[in-house]
Amino acid sequence: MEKIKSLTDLKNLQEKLNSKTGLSNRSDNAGENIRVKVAMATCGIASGAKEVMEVFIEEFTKRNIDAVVTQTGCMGYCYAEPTVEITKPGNEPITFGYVDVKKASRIIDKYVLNNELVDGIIPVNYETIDNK
Amino acid sequence: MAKIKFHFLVCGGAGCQAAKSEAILKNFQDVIMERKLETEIQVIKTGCFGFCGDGPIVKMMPDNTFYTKVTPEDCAEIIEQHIVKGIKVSRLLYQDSGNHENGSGFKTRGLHKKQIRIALRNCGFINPENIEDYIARDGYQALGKVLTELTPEATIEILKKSGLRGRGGGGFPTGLKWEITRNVKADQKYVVCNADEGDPGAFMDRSVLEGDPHTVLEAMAINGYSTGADKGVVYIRAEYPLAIERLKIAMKQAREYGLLGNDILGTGFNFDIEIRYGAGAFVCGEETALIHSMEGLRGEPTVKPPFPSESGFLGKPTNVNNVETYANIPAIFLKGAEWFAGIGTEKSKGTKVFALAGKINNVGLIEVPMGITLREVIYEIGGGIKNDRKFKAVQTGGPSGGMLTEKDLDTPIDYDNLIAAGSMMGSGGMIVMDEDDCMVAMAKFYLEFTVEESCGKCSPCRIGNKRLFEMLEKVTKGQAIMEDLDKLRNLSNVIKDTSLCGLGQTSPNPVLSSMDNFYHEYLEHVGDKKCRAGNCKSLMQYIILAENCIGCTLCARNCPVDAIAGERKQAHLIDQEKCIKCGACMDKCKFNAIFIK
Amino acid sequence: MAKIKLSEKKIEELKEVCKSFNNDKGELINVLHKAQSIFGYLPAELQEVIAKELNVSVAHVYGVVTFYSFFTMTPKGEHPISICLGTACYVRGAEKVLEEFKRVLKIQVGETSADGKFSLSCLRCVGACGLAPVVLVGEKVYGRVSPEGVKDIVAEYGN
Amino acid sequence: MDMVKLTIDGKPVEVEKDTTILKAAKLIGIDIPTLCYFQLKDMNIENRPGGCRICVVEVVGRRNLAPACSTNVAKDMVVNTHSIRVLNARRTVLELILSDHPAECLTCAKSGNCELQTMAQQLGVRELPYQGEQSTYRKDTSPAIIRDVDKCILCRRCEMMCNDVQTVGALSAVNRGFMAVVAPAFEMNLEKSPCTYCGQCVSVCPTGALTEVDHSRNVINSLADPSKTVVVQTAPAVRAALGEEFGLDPGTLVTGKMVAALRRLGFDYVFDTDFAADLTIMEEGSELLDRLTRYLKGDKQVKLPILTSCCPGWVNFFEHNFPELMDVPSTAKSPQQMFGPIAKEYFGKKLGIDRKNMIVVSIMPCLAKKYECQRDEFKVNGDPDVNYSLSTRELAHLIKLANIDFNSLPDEDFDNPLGESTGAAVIFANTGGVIEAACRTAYELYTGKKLEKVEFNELRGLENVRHATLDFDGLPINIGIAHGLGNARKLLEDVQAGKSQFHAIEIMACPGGCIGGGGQPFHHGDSEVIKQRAAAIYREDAGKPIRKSHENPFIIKLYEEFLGKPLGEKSHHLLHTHYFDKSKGTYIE
Repeated sequence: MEKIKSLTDLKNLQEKLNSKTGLSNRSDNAGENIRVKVAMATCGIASGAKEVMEVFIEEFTKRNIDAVVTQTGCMGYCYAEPTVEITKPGNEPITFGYVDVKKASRIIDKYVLNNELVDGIIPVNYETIDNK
Repeated sequence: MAKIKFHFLVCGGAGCQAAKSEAILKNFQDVIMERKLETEIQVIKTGCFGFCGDGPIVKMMPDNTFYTKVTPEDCAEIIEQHIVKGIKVSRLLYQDSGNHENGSGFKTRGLHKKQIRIALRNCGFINPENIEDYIARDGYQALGKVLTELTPEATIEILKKSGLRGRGGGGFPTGLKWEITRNVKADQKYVVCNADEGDPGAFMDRSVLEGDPHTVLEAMAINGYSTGADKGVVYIRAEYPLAIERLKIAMKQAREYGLLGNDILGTGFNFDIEIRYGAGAFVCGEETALIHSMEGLRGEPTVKPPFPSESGFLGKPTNVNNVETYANIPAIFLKGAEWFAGIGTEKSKGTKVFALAGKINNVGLIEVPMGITLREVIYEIGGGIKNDRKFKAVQTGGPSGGMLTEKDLDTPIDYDNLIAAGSMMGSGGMIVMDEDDCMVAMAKFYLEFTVEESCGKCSPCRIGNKRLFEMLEKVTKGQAIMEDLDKLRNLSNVIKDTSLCGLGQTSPNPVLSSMDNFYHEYLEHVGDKKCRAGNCKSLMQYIILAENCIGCTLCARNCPVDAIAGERKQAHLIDQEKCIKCGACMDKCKFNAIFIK
Repeated sequence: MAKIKLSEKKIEELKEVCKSFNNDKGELINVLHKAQSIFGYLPAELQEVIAKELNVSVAHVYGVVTFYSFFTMTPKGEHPISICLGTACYVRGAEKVLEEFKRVLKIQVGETSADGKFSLSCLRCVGACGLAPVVLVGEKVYGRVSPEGVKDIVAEYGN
Repeated sequence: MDMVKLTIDGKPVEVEKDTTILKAAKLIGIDIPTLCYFQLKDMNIENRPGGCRICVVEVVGRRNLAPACSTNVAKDMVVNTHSIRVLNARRTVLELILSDHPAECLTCAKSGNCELQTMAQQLGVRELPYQGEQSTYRKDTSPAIIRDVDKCILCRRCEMMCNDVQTVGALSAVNRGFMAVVAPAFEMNLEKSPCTYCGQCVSVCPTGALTEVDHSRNVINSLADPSKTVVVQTAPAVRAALGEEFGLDPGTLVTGKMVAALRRLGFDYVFDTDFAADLTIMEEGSELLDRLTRYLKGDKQVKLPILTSCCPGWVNFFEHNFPELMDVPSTAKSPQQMFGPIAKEYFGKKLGIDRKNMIVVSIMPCLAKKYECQRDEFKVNGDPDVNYSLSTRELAHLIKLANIDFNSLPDEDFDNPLGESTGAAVIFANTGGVIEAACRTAYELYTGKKLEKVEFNELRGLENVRHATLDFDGLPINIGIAHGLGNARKLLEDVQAGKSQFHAIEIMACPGGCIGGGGQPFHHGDSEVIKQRAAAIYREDAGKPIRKSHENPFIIKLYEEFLGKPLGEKSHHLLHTHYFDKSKGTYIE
């Protein structure tokens, strides 16, 4: 990686990252892809988030689904760990709680493939700083 | 197979469940079956919407309509009107009362939210191990702005204007702290990030470091620039391996991108960071103890002054802030001091992250604006008390804090109000207790912690807390006399008044606060030898009610100490001498024949 | 105190650790962390070597080791069990879980079972309060542990 | 100088800005009680952990009470040192400390000298309302020092002395919270540690947690045994301090009364370590001259500087810390250990007393001497040259035990021949004294000229490290002096690095020299006491008719009759020793 040598460089990099080509490599906005974020803070991992993440990766590969699976930090819903947020192109992100290995497959079957929701959705209950 | 057209999201949070969401679910299903709409409508049970005051809540998808205070009787009407006729049921529609206008700049999706995420703005959004995720979300822009547009003095001025106060517990104005360090002349200065989160039941710092480590690095660099330090140290608990790992990755990436190191962003500013590990000593949360620990010494505090800002790490001026404080700083520079100061109360600006835990439904990490009430936190965000028990108290401030009770539920939470209520903000642990929690036992629990964590340097803390603990133990065992309660109070006051550091100066707070709010419980333990919460084992007896006992022998067979005797088909009896009060018998009894006296 | 007699190789390894921190006495805690991660605990001999390398008194090293609860001078069991007694876990019944572990393993806190398999310790908050009460076996976290579940956890490790 | 005005207990006071409340109060006659606080002003020694919290005072406008010992004054500060709030807090804190302290005053070695006891009396503690578990630890008895840390109040004075002042590093605060205590590594016995037995920890301990090993009972038994001839020797520093134990002002010389008391105690011969000090000068001075002469002749093998070796704490220190420099110190034994063989092999033989039947007792200002006399190399077939070493404090105790009214005793003289000494020997008690005495002799032997002015004022004083260049008739001799082992370490490190410019270095382990030794009456942090003792020693020197060791007629006679010449074969055998590398010592077996 080339060092960022000025504020302009930094802003250019940000712009690039937020452009279409940049998006495909990013976890917080997958652009055209289905994007899965698994909360992998200590409590998430302790509840089995790693295994859940593996299931998503395996299943997507097996079923040939074009999706980006990444880890992220604590979403705050400790009571419902492991938690997974899924964004389908053109849709609001949806967060699923209590996702174990079985439920991960069900989410792929129902939501990812068929747009059907499953129990245990966690409504976003906070506001955050506007991202531009 | 027909595609599902509508989703009904019914709040299945424990708070709403109490308010009949199970019945709503069932009614919806019934009506759907009746009308044979099962291929078009799917009813989903969700987690808590964080708005339980208006619960139960039903969200209609895909049109994002919110219905509040829905009753089971409303189900048919909703389907009839909303689905069949396409007309929203206006009397149930969510109305934004506008009471909590948070100003512009917040993403609002549907329901108005009680929480605002500033410190946690990136947690759960970005991949913490990818610096580009952070950069894409304005990462390091604040540092860039500060380095290119602002003098150190102007930077500090903005921070002062924002009203940010230390989130580690004390609430000291952050800008002022920076200014003091800036004004000390020295050849070398340090900035330190206190990530030795030791308050049992608090994990906000861990979450920030695990979810958004770059924000801390960026803020430390800003701190270094404005105070005149080119070295930063993160002092972190060794018990947080994941946070350490992610912090290391973040540091490595920041160096690779030139955002740490020499000549940052071509401005000539040099700044780098190293890590030192804590090793399990709560007292190291205290600045001077933390610095000694960083120097490889026993983490004992020293008398202030001199303050670390004058003579800190290796004798050099040192500015110590905690993780959450740092996490707010880039946002302040991106959005402005006025914006930040617009959130919160008169003297406490911005938000506070709390680790909501204990007897509450939605255990979790929350970030709320200062000034929110405890009631909102517990009943809206927290979804109410677990198992529908009765609320008794909330403990904030950990071992340094106190109990907040029913009467404090509507007090706006900020630094000063919490102190006035006999507790303190602390680092953000918020433990909810219900009627099954004994307040004397709680005080004892915290004192046990303090005794274990006291460094031992000063006598009131070393010996006084031990004596407090012993007296509380006497109370919970029913061995105390009334005079002991006066002694408890005097000793508590003296320990507060004479201890060397913050640990001892606050350690009696759980005792004083529980005595202030629940003196009757102390009296009951001492006078009546009773613990109303059924928590203090020494004060309770398991008794077999002879008329309910059928002599099945199940209890006797499960007693780990053979304390239960009795012939088959005869009423059994518990030998109180032998009984260890484990409760196994009561759990096993199928005939409600065992009760606690 | 019995001498364990570290092998020359181990002593060299330890000296390398000290060297990697420039034999700087200010890095004592980092050195101890590293040493404990290599040896599992910090026996007296090891502290003597470290003291010598960092040019501080052995008493000083011991003073630091005994100050911090993370450092231990007794070898832990093959499967060290730690029960979180943080507030969140406490109010959700961690004490009962601890009692059950003591009963099942027949050891007290700070002890190692006779076969060296398990050791028992308490810790304050791993930050997984959402899963309270929490138990750690080695690095593995068990959440929402009930006294009834204790036997199962122990059984997982073959006892 | 920035001055600050403030009010303490209603009285205005103006002090320099960095003054503590404690010191400011003292200026206007307000004595705020302290416990952990400790100071030896003239030696730059201060212990101020702010830990005991006895000295708390109320500062108007401050949330909590302030420790007076470590809170600086501020402009317009209003301080109250005895409000109800302060008195209650202070008493409660003391009650807490006492609640974790064994109530063994009646049988405690420190009773009567205990600062905690005094404090309890002063604050009027009459009962202990807060009682509970007491922290208990293993007792530890070493050859010189007993640790009974159940009585430790964690004032940290010993830790400060052992680490900051002496840089010995035998002690550290260990454990945490209620179980915190000051101890050697692994809470092992002191004997396993690099302890030098300098005894400075004992001399500053406010309670009975650190005391000396008491040999007075053995001495009483010996005195009562008709088959034994009991000989006593008294170190120079004792005579300048013993009077303090009997209420006399510090600096009162009680040489004659001390001799009288010893005689009344039943010692058969009352001799003086000063005699052996003169002997030490003969040997050590000759060694210096020998090395110097060879050095000046270009001998590359010769080791300079020469280091004095009379101080057993210092000897222990370099054996533990500077084993590679073991050939640098003089091989001359300390005066105590020179006295032993002379008493048993010369004096005893002259009288026809078998050494087994002679008991040599020394009265020392020192605790390391207790260890020194037990060293194997100072024994003949298991019989020590010096059987028992008592501290000044133990002697005072013996005198009281024998119902002797010390202050009304007449002055008496030492017995001969081992009681005669010069002024040079007396000043061994003070820092700089040994080297001054050596120079008096070395000068005359080297130059062959008479030294007109025997006082070398440039070698006197209390600065931590001193140096002076003396003119040996055209030859400049560079002298270094350090008292306190931390200061010694600095000089040693220079020697180690080959940077030392000195020809000779004197080192004494204790602040002020032997007058500030670990066996002296407790000075309780009053450095004026030590200064007065030093002055008394110089007075004693000035009053002596003979002030150079080589002029001591009994020393001359000893060489003629018995030893031959300094550094001769007999001297080598009886008066010189060798050192052991103790750096490899380990706590674990």
